[in-house]
Amino acid sequence: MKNYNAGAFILAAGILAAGTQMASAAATCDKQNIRFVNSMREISQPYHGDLDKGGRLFLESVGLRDKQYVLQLNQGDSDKQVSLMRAVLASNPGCTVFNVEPNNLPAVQLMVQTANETGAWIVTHWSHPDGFFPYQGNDHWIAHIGVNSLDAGISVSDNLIKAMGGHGGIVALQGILDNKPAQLRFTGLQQELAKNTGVTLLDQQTANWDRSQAFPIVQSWLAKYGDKIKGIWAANDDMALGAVEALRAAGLAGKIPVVGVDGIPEAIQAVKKGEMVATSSSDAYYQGSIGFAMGYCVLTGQVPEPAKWTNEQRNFNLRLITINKDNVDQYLNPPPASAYAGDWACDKIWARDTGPAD
Amino acid sequence: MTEIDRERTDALTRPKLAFFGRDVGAAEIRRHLLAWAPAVALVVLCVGFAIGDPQFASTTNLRALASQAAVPLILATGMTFIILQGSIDLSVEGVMGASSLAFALLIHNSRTGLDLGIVALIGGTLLGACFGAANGILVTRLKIPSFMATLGMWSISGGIAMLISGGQPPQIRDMAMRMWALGDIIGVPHLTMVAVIFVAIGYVLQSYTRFGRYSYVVGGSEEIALLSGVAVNRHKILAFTFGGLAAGLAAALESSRLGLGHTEIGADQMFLTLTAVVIGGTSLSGGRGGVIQSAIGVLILTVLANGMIFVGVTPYLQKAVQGLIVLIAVVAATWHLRHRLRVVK
Amino acid sequence: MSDVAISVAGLSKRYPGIQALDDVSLDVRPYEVVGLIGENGSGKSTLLKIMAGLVKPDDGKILVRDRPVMPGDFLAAARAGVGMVFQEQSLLLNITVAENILLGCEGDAVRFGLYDWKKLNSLARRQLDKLGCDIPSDANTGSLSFAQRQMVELAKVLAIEDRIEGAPIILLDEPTSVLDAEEIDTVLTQVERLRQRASIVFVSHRLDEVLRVSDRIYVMTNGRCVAERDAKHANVAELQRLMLGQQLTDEYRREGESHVRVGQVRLSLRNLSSPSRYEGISFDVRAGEIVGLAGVEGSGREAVCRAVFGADGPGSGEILIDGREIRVSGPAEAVDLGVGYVPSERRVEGLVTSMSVRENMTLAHIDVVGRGPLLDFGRERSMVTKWIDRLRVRTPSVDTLAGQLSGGNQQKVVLAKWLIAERPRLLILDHPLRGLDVGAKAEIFARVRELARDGIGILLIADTLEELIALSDTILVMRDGAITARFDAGAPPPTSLEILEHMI
Amino acid sequence: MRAALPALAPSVVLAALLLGIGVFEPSFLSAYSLRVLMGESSPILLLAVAQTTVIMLGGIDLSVAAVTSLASVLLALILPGFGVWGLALVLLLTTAIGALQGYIHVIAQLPSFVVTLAGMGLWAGIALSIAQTTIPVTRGYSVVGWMQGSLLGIPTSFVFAAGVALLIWLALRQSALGRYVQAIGLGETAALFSGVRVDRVKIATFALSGLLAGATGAALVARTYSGNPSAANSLLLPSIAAVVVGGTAITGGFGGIGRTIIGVLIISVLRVGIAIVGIDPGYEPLAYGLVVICAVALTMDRTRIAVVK
Repeated sequence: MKNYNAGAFILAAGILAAGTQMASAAATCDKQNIRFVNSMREISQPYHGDLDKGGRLFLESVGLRDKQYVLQLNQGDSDKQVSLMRAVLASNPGCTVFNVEPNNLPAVQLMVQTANETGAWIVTHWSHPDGFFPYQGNDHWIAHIGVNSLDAGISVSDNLIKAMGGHGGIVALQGILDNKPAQLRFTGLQQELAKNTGVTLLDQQTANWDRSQAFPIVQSWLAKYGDKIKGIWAANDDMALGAVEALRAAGLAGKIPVVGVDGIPEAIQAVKKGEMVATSSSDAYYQGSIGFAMGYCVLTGQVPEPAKWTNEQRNFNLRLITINKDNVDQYLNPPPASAYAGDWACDKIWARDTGPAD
Repeated sequence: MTEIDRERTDALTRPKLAFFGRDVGAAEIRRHLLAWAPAVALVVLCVGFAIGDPQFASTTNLRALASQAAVPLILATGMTFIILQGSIDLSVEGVMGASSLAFALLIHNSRTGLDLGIVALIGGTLLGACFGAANGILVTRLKIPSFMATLGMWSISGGIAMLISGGQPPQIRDMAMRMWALGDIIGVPHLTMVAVIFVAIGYVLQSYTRFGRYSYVVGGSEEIALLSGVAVNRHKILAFTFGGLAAGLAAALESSRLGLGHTEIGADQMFLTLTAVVIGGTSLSGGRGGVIQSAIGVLILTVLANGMIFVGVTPYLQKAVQGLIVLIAVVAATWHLRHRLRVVK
Repeated sequence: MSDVAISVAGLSKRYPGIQALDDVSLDVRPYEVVGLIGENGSGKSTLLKIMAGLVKPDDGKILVRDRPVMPGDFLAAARAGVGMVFQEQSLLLNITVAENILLGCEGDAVRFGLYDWKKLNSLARRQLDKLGCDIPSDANTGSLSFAQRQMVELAKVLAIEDRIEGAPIILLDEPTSVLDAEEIDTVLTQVERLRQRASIVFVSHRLDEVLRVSDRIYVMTNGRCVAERDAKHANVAELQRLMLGQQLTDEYRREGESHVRVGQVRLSLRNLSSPSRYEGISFDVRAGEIVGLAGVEGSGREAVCRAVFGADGPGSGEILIDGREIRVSGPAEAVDLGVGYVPSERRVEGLVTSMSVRENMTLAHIDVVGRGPLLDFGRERSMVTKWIDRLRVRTPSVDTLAGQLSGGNQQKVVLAKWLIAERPRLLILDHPLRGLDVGAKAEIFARVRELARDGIGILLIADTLEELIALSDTILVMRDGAITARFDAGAPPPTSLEILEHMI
Repeated sequence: MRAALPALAPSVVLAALLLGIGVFEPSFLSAYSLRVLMGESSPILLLAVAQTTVIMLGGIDLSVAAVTSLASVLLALILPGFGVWGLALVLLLTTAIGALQGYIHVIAQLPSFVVTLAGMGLWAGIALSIAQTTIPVTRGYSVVGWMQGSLLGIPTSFVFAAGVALLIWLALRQSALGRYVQAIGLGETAALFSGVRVDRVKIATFALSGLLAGATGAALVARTYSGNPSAANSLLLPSIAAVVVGGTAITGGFGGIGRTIIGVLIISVLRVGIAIVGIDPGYEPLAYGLVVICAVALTMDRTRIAVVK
């Protein structure tokens, strides 16, 4: 046994010796060797699928090779999300752009730190720790693009309540209460409920964002509350669709209004069919690509370096689109790259700013 | 090494044999008690919940229960034979993921041009069977303990599922299949019927076929099985294959119910199935139990889960509860086998 | 059809350190019952296992009705119509009687893998009826008594005859050893009935049984077939003499010096009992005394030893060591009380074969080489080396894997394991000479005597009576779980014959 | 019957992997990414060491990951209030959990994989019920925070993990306990007949496994500034893989911490390397599965399991 150990340590030592210093971050890069990394939780859910597609769509649109695109999945393991980022940065960090769906708040902090240390560039989405902003000297944190989940929650809840005619009982499917968005969306619902006393929350359960777990829960609710249920609120579309299927099984699809959040294609089709009332889209394609667009513009010198941007340019909330039967048609088909030309152009990367994120 | 093995088996069997001599009667009684316990527990649970909330006994909820039990019933039936033989299959969740994707991509869907209808169902099921067969071969040919082999296979099949999902979970557009999967006849969901048929098939296999009977033999004593010229390895591979097939079928059905090929479709199913089989009275050491017992186990857990939603308990507790149940059930089932010189790893 | 059902010629089988069978030939005529007798370890079981194809002989051939059968292929043997009833039953307790009887050869009760239970039960019924035994064929085997299961075993073997032309050959390996009187009687009656339909080889320790059922009797000693007798003209005394071969003269006898300096009582058993194993066992072992337990398999002597060592669960009665009553809940405590155990399954129970000699020798008393919580390897080596010299263990080095030593040296390592710490009070030797060649035997023999002289109480189970007599001061004979005779030290040592009479 | 895997094979594999990826991506051999590698591997190392001790017995502990997650949650909850005492308390608790599982394993004589499989569900479920969410750690972080620093350029977490590994390696090699563990792994019956208190040794080993799982939890909290009910779930297979890839036989007795360290490095290189080379992440679990199966197939000692179940 002894000598293996010896082996191990000698090896480790050798490894260290072999180390070389890494290149320091460069302000501008040749577009051909910019590396684009999409870092997200997993990819089995449609929303993440669209994030991934969006990213690839962008590379395609500016004529970059597919091998410049790196997809990183952390399976909900924050430590891994950070390690994966660091691992990639062994080479050419100055020309690496991260577009991050943070696994949780602490991860944001760690990844931004990493960016600062290594000179890599990072754009974060959804939410960041309170009081921690890009413009606090985090020069490589290009921007944080928040989603005002409260608004999302409010607007879908509003749609739901309208569809119910302002009174009756609802049940709510929560996501993993793991991140701020989940909580804010629900707060949105609660605020709406406070305003519309006619509507009562019969029950709520968490279905882990997941369709297959939402199905039996809704089934059981239907059994428990029967026709007391006048509407179903879900913290994301996947669960909403699970609910729709449960309703379909009970022959109630389309008869009981359902709302969700995310605006994934299936949900949009469901809205079209009238099986869902509304969903609020942060536009996954956009979220999966805008970070790349920003990084691309910065690194190719088409916009000044982020340090020179205004605070709001570096920390803003995304325009949300509430999709309901009135506007559903324009979102039915997955957008072609051209549809985003407007958003990706270096002078338009802030086009969807709706005010500073908190 | 056969010499050593011989000595070894002697050394290990001797105390056990001495044990049988005086234990048979007691063992019989215990077995009868254990045999009835699950059924009783099931009734008690139902009554309890029904009292707690009359709605629990409503036809709608019974239908909900029936449809919620469908998939676990199929899985448990498959798992039963593996455990009867004294092996175990931890790969269920991964296999389900892969089969779900395969099925969704073969049937009319949002990604491929294919539209194979029922053939897709068969395809998905067969893929599951293949994974199962692979498990069996690893256990019998490479002689890897089943919990290790299937643990690895879990990861492999899960990985394959992720690869073919590739970020675009295929939506199932075959409306006929969808509606059938969601529909019911006189209040009995189609899937439940399939499940019941599957359990029935399982029962026939267990009671009226060489495969089934020899599963008991293999679980009872592999040495004796070999001495009697039983093709132990073949029947092991068969059991794993059947288990995989069950997982594949379950995945395909669940997918058509949800309308999506989903890597996570089997989330938490392995544990549920295992628990169901064990509390049904099929001992993990093999040789005892059966399909019907496992079915009862499934019903217990389904009622428990459904009831928890009724009572409003956080679903997170369910896994913990299941873990506890498995432990208690297994201890109760094998406590009498304890012996000072028994070597258990 | 020839007049020989099965005949074996020139069978030899060697296990590490022992010649189990040495050029054995015998034949069995159709519808004949052949008795096979011999001491423990004389090779009876090995011979049967070879005939049944369970063990592959190193040499020799097997003919069934003049047709050669591939040695070591139990399926071939079964196809030829050879079936064996094992000492430890080979029934599955979790399936029905019918399934057990027909296991592996359900014939047309199973078509295309489908069971026809009616058919299966009737087939099984047929076998049971041959024995005129009324056990329901669809009963769960686990619910039967041991004797009933013995019947099922017989029926299972009988099932062979439906699959072959001619009469089956049935090998009965001590079918009565674990049964009580009336059970034995039923079994024997069955054997007599069987004669009408099968050729039988019947092995038993109970000579009266053998004489009762057999036509001819073969006698084995030390792996050889030394005599063949016609049962009609044989009698117990003669058979016993034959079994013991030339051993009657105790040339082994220890050179006169009745050394026994009887010390204080080390171990004493008071009315020790354990259901279905032994009943009311009481005796003492004094310091410096070697107490030998004589008895056949199943006489309960092993069980008693294991009980003293805490290896088997507690029965009733008392165990006193140095006068203090003890309740050992496991070997560990027995060891703490100064009891050492040299088990019969040397490679499994005695040694960790893939650990070194050094590690094995210090396994039981590692504390003596410990410095605080750590091990002092230097100390360990020196102690181990010392004992390697004391016991003259022949090993390349202290770090050789124990499994690589010869049987005798392995046994010495096991002994050393108990001696390396402060001397044990009591040493239990369970077949200490098993599988050793003559030289090694003599050596272990000498070592054991030395240990006794050093004042260790020794409880001994030996393979053969000659060994037992040669080694023991006091000899206790056990039969069917009870002590049937006692030959005290000092008194002129008994002959093997005397002992045998009380054994069987 | 020595383990079939040649003594140096794992080290060779490791070197090959490093070079292979190094050729494809030279920067992978930079001090920087090796630091990343070491940081990344420290939790797995701790878990793998825990697993090794149990596997040396011939058993397995499927609950380590779940216990680790539980520990991380508990720490996140308790550190702010109780600081270092909180840490001690949690470690004590996880040790007790391990001991409990060991106790059930020996008293009920259930296969260890059954007990710990049940445990896996139980502890994971409890962790989830305690906290569904990631709990950020700010106050009291310093208690574990030191692991985030670095010592002579090497991440402290790795120094810590390696230190623990070394300690336990010494213990296994130098102490009676280690000798017993090996004896039980290689010949439990003989150990029993030699008066070894097999039960106690097993319980102690499982307790140690629990303790290390707790330590891993602390390491994770240090690395992520938070506790999470599923923090370590993705580490179970890698940790087992590391042990068997190192060449420790799943059948017990052969191998040891030294081999495991190599195994861990191999697995981490795989983990990180896949990310660097830019292979589809889907291949990662696939790789683990294959690695585990192949390694077990190569290293296990078939002469010591009469029938494979």
